[in-house]
Amino acid sequence: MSHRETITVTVQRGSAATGQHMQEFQVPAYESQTVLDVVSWIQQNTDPTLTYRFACRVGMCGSCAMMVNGVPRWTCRTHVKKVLKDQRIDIAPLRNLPVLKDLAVDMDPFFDKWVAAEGRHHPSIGRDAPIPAINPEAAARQVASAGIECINCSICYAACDTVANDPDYLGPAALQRAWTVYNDAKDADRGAILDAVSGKGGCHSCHSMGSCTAYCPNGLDPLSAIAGLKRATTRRFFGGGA
Amino acid sequence: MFTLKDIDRHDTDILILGTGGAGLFAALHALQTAPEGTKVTIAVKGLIGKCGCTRMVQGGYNVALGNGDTVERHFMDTIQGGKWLPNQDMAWRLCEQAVVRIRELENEIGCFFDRNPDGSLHQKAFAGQTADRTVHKGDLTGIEIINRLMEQVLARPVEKLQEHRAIGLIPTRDGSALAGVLMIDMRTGRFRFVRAKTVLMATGGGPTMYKYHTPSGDKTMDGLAMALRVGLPLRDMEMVQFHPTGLLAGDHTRMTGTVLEEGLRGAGGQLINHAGQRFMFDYDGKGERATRDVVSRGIYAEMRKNNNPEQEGVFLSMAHLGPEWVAKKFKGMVERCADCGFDLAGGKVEVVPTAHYFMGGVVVDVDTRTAMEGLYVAGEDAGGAHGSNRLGGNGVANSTVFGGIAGDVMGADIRSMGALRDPDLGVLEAELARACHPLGVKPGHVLPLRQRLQNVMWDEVGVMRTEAGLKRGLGGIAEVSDALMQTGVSPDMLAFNLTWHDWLNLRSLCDISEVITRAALERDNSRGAHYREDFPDPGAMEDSYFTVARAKGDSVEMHREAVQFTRVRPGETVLPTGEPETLVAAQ
Amino acid sequence: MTPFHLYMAQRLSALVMAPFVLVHLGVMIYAIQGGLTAAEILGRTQGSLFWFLFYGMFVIAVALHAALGLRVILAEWAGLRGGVLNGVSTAIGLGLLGLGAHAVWAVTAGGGA
Amino acid sequence: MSRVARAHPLWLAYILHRLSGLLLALFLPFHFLVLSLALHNAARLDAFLTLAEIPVIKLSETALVFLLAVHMFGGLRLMALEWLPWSGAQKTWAASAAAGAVFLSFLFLMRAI
Ligand SMILES: Cc1cc2nc3c(=O)[nH]c(=O)nc-3n(C[C@H](O)[C@H](O)[C@H](O)COP(=O)(O)OP(=O)(O)OC[C@H]3O[C@@H](n4cnc5c(N)ncnc54)[C@H](O)[C@@H]3O)c2cc1C
Ligand code: HEM
Ligand code: SF4
Ligand code: F3S
Ligand code: FES
Repeated sequence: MSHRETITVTVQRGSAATGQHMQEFQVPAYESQTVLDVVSWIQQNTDPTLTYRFACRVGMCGSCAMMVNGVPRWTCRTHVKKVLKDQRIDIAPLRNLPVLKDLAVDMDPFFDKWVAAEGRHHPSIGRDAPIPAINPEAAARQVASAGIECINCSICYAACDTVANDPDYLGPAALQRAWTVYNDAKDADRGAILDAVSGKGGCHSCHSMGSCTAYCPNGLDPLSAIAGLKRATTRRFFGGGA
Repeated sequence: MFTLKDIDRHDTDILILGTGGAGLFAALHALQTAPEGTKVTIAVKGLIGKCGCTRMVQGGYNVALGNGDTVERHFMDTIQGGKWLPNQDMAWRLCEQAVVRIRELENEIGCFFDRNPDGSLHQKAFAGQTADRTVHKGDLTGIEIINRLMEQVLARPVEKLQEHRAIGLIPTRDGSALAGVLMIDMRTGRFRFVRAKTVLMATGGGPTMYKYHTPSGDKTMDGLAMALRVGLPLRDMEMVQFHPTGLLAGDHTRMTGTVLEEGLRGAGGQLINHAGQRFMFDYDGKGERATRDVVSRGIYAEMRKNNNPEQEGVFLSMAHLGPEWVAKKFKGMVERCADCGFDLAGGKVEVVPTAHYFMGGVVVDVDTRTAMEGLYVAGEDAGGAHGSNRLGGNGVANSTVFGGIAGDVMGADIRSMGALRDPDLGVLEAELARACHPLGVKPGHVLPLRQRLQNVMWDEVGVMRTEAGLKRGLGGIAEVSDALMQTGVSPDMLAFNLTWHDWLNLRSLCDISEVITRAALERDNSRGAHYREDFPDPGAMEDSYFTVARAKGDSVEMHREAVQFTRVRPGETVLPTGEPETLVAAQ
Repeated sequence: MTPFHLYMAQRLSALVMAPFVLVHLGVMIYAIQGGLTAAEILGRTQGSLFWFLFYGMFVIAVALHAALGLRVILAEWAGLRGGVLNGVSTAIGLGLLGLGAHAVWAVTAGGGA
Repeated sequence: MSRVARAHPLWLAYILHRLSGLLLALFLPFHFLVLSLALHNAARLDAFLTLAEIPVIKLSETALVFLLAVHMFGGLRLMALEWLPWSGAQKTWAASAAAGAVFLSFLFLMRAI
C-alpha cells in the first residue's frame, strides 16, 4: 500500500437523542493500520468531535469494540486488511447497547447483567486463611479455566440476536461468567448462581445460536458455558443437587 | 466562558479517583472499615475496571510465600533493585502486606492464579529477583485481577461516576486540607465539583509523554499534575522505567510502543541490530537476559549508532527456536503480532525501548497519607516504594497493597472528620479557567504537538541523558507548552469531545515532563532507570539522596533529601547470616 | 411457573414427541404410496385404543410444546410481555389442545362409538 | 443503521429451527381441522385428500415432512447439547440434522409420486 492510497470509511454519528446518520471520510492507508487507527485518524485530523473509546490498544481492556462491516470486533486488534472490501469500511457503534454518542455505547446494562447473573466469587474463607490447594487438572477447574479470560468486551453481547430481541436476557458473557464461578471449587454459594440464571432472561432464554462463540475475539465459548448452566439447572431439578 | 455557576455540585464521604488495582481495592476496603452509611464514590476517566494499567499486567504479582522465600528476601530485592533509594518503610510494608493481599485476592475476591500440579500457587522469577516469587495467571494476570475486583465492586453499593475526569484538587481557603475535586463529566461536557471528606488519588501516573510508551491511553499524568499544582512535593521524578521491547510499527498506529513480553527474551529470543548481528553480549554478560534498564540502554545505543530514520529500532528474533514451538509457548504474543501484521514466530519484529512505568510520585507516608489533610495517594501515583527502579511484579503488588491500605485508613480517618470542607473558590475558578482555556482559542491540531513533546522527551530525556540534552529538553517542552496554549478546541460540542481531552492530556504531560527533566538535571549520578552519560557513576550508596520537586509560583523547585536507612544500611542485609544469595536456579 | 419450568416443559414435551414424530413420519412415508384415502386412515385408527393413546398424548405434548415455542417467538419478535404474553400463549395452547382433541376423537373414536 | 452480518452455520441452524417450528405451529390447527372432518363426513375428508394428488400439494406436503424432520433433528441436537456433557462438533451435528431431514423428505417425495 502506498501512502497516497486512501480508504473510504463510513461512520455512524450521533445518538438516539440527537439523531443518527452515516458520514463518509477519506483516510490515508498505511501498512500497519488497525480499525482503531482509522477511527483515531479521523478524530485527530478531520473531525475533532468524533467520539469513540479505547484504552489498552492491545486487546486486554475490551473497550474498543465496534461494528465493523456489520460484525462486532475489537478494533485495536483488527488489521484494516482483514476487513477492507473495495477500499471501504463501514463502522458503527456496538449493537445491543444504548449509544451515548457516535461510536461510544453505554456499557452499564452489560455490567448490570453481569452482576445480576451472580457473576462474582462468593467467598467461603477470608484473607487469614491459606490459599487452598486446587488441582489445575481437575475436570471442574478445566471447565472454569475455559471461560476465565473474558475481557468483557461485549462483542458476544452485540452478536447475539436473543439479546437484541429480549431486553431481559442476561447475555452470553454474564452467563459464561456465572458458569465459570459455578465450577470454581472455592465458591461458597453455587445455589445462588443457579437461582440467578434460572430467572427471567436467564440461561434458558438462550437458543444456542452460537454467534457469541463465533465472534468472541478471544476464542471463548459462551455457547457451551450456557449449555452447562442449562444442564446444571436441569440436574438440580431432578434432584442432582447444586 | 464558564463561571462557577455552571459547575454542578455533588457531595460524598469517600471519593476515589481511578479504578486500577489501587482504586478498586480502596473502594472495597473503605466499605469494610468505614462506619455504616458512609457514601463511597468512584470517579474514573474511563469505564470502571476497563481502563488503566493494572488490567494490562502480564507477568504477575510479587509475593514471598515460603519455599525458602521470605518477606525479608523480597524486601532486600526491592531495595537493591531500587538501588537503595526506596523509602524502606514503604518497601517493607509492600512486601509484608503483599502476602495478605494475595490471599485476599484468591480467597475473597475470587482470583485464580496458576497452580503447580500439587495444587499450590505457581511462582516464577523475573529478572532481578533471588527467588521464584511472581504469582501469575498465564501472561494475562492483570485481566484476572481487575475483572475479579471490578465485579466485586460493581456488586456493592458504590456510587459510580464513570467517564468523569478529575482536573483539579481544590483545597480549603487556608490550603491545609482538601475540600474536593473538580471534574469534567466527559459524556456531557459539564463540570462537576465533588466534595468529600477523604479523597484517594489513584490515577496511575503513566509516562505517556514518550514517543514509545506502553501504558493505557487514558493515563496522562493527570494526578501528578494536579498534585503539583496544589503544592504537594513529588519525589523521584527522574525515574522513568523503560521496557526494552516495545513494538515498532510506525507513528500512525496506536500499536507502536506496546509491550512484547519479557519472557520472549528469557526463552532465548535474540536481539539483532541493523547490521544483522546480535549485540547484547557487547553490553552485558547475561546478553538478552540482562535486566530491563541494561537491555534498554543496549538497544538505545545500537539505535543511535545506526541513526537511520527508515529503520529506527532493532529486531527481536524468535525463529531459531522453532516457529511452531514459539507459536505454542507464546500464543498470545504471536497472535497479537499477527493481528498487527507481524510474524513473531517465524520472522523478526522491530522493537524499541518503550516508556513503561513511573517510579516517581507524590510523597506519602506508609499509610498513604499526604501532606494535605483529606488527600491520600496510592499506586503508581505515589512515590517511594520502588526508588530508582521497580522490579517486574512489584507494580501491581504496590497498587493493590497500598490501595487496600488507603481504603482502610480513609474508612478509619473519616470517623474523626466532621463536616465536608468548603473549597477555596479562587482555586476552583482558576482550575475551571485552566480547563476552559482552549475553548477560547482558535482551534488547531493537538496531535502534532503531542508528537513533538514525545520526540523531545524520547530524544533528550529518554533512556540516556546528558546535561546539554536535558537543557535542550526543557526548551523543547516549553515550546510545545506555549504552542499548546495557542491551540484551541472548538467549544461547539463539548459532550464526549475527545479532542478537548487530548488537549487536557497534553497539558498534564507538558507539566510533568518539565518536572521529570528538572529532576533528571538535579540527579548528577546514574541510578537504576536514570542514566546520565555525563555522570555514569552511581555515587556512594551511603550518601543516597532522592530528589523532591515542588511548584513555587509558576516554576518548579528542586531539592534533594537524604535517604533514611530505617531498616537496613547499604552493604548490610536483613537476611539471616548464611542465607544463600539467590534461590533461583542459574538460567 | 418460572422461566425454568417453562423451559423444562418445552424440552420434556419435545422429548415425549420425538418417538411419536418418528412413528408418525414412518407411517406417513409408508402410507403415502398410492395416495391417501379417508377409509385407509380411518381403517387404521378407528376404534384403536393404541392410536387413541398415541395421538392423544401426541396432541397434549404438541399443544404444550407449540404454545411455549410460540410464546418465545411472540416475546422476541412481537415484543409481547407479561400478562398479554401469558394470556395469548395460554389461549394458543388451549386452542391447539381443543382442536387436537377433536381431531383425535374424530379419527379414533368412530366405528362403534 | 448498518446491517448486521451473522450468517454462520449455527445461526442458520437457529433460524431454521425457529422458522420450522413457527410454520409447523401455523400448520397444526389446519391439520387438526382437516382430520376432524372425518368425524362428520368421511367423504369430505376424501375429497380433501384427493386434492393431495395435485403435484403442488405433494410438494408442500414434502416440505412439511422436511420441516417436521429438520425441527425434530435440530431439537434433539439442542437437547443433546444442553443435557449431555458434550458440545463439540456442533456445526457438523447441525448439518447432519439438516441432511437427515432432507433425506427423509426426499424419501417421502419419492414414495408419494
Ligand atoms: C503493559 C504493562 C504491563 C505491566 N506488567 C506488569 C507486571 O507484570 N507486573 C507488575 O507488577 N506490574 C506491571 N505493570 C505495572 C502495573 O500495571 C502498574 O504498576 C499498576 O497497575 C498501577 O496501578 P494503579 O492502580 O496505580 O493505576 P492504573 O491501574 O493504571 O489505574 C489508573 C486509573 O486512574 C484513572 N485515571 C487516570 N487519570 C484520571 C483522571 N484525571 N481522573 C479520573 N481517573 C483517572 C485511569 O483511567 C485508571 O482507571 C505493567 C504495566 C503495563 C503498562
Ligand atoms: C420431536 C419433535 C420436536 C422436537 C424434538 C422439538 C424440539 C424443540 C426444541 C428443543 C425447541 C426449543 C428451541 C429453542 O428454544 O432454542 C423447540 C422450539 C419450538 N418448537 Fe419444537 N420440537 C418438536 C416438534 C415440534 C412441533 C411438532 C412443533 C409445532 C407444531 C414445534 C414447534 C416449535 C416452536 C414454535 C418452537 C419455538 C421456536 C423458537 O423458539 O425458536 N415443535 N422445539
Ligand atoms: S466472552 Fe468473548 S466476546 Fe464475550 S465479552 Fe468475553 S471476551 Fe468479549
Ligand atoms: S449468541 Fe446468544 S442465543 Fe445463546 S449461544 Fe450465544 S447467547
Ligand atoms: S483498546 Fe483495549 S481491547 Fe481494544
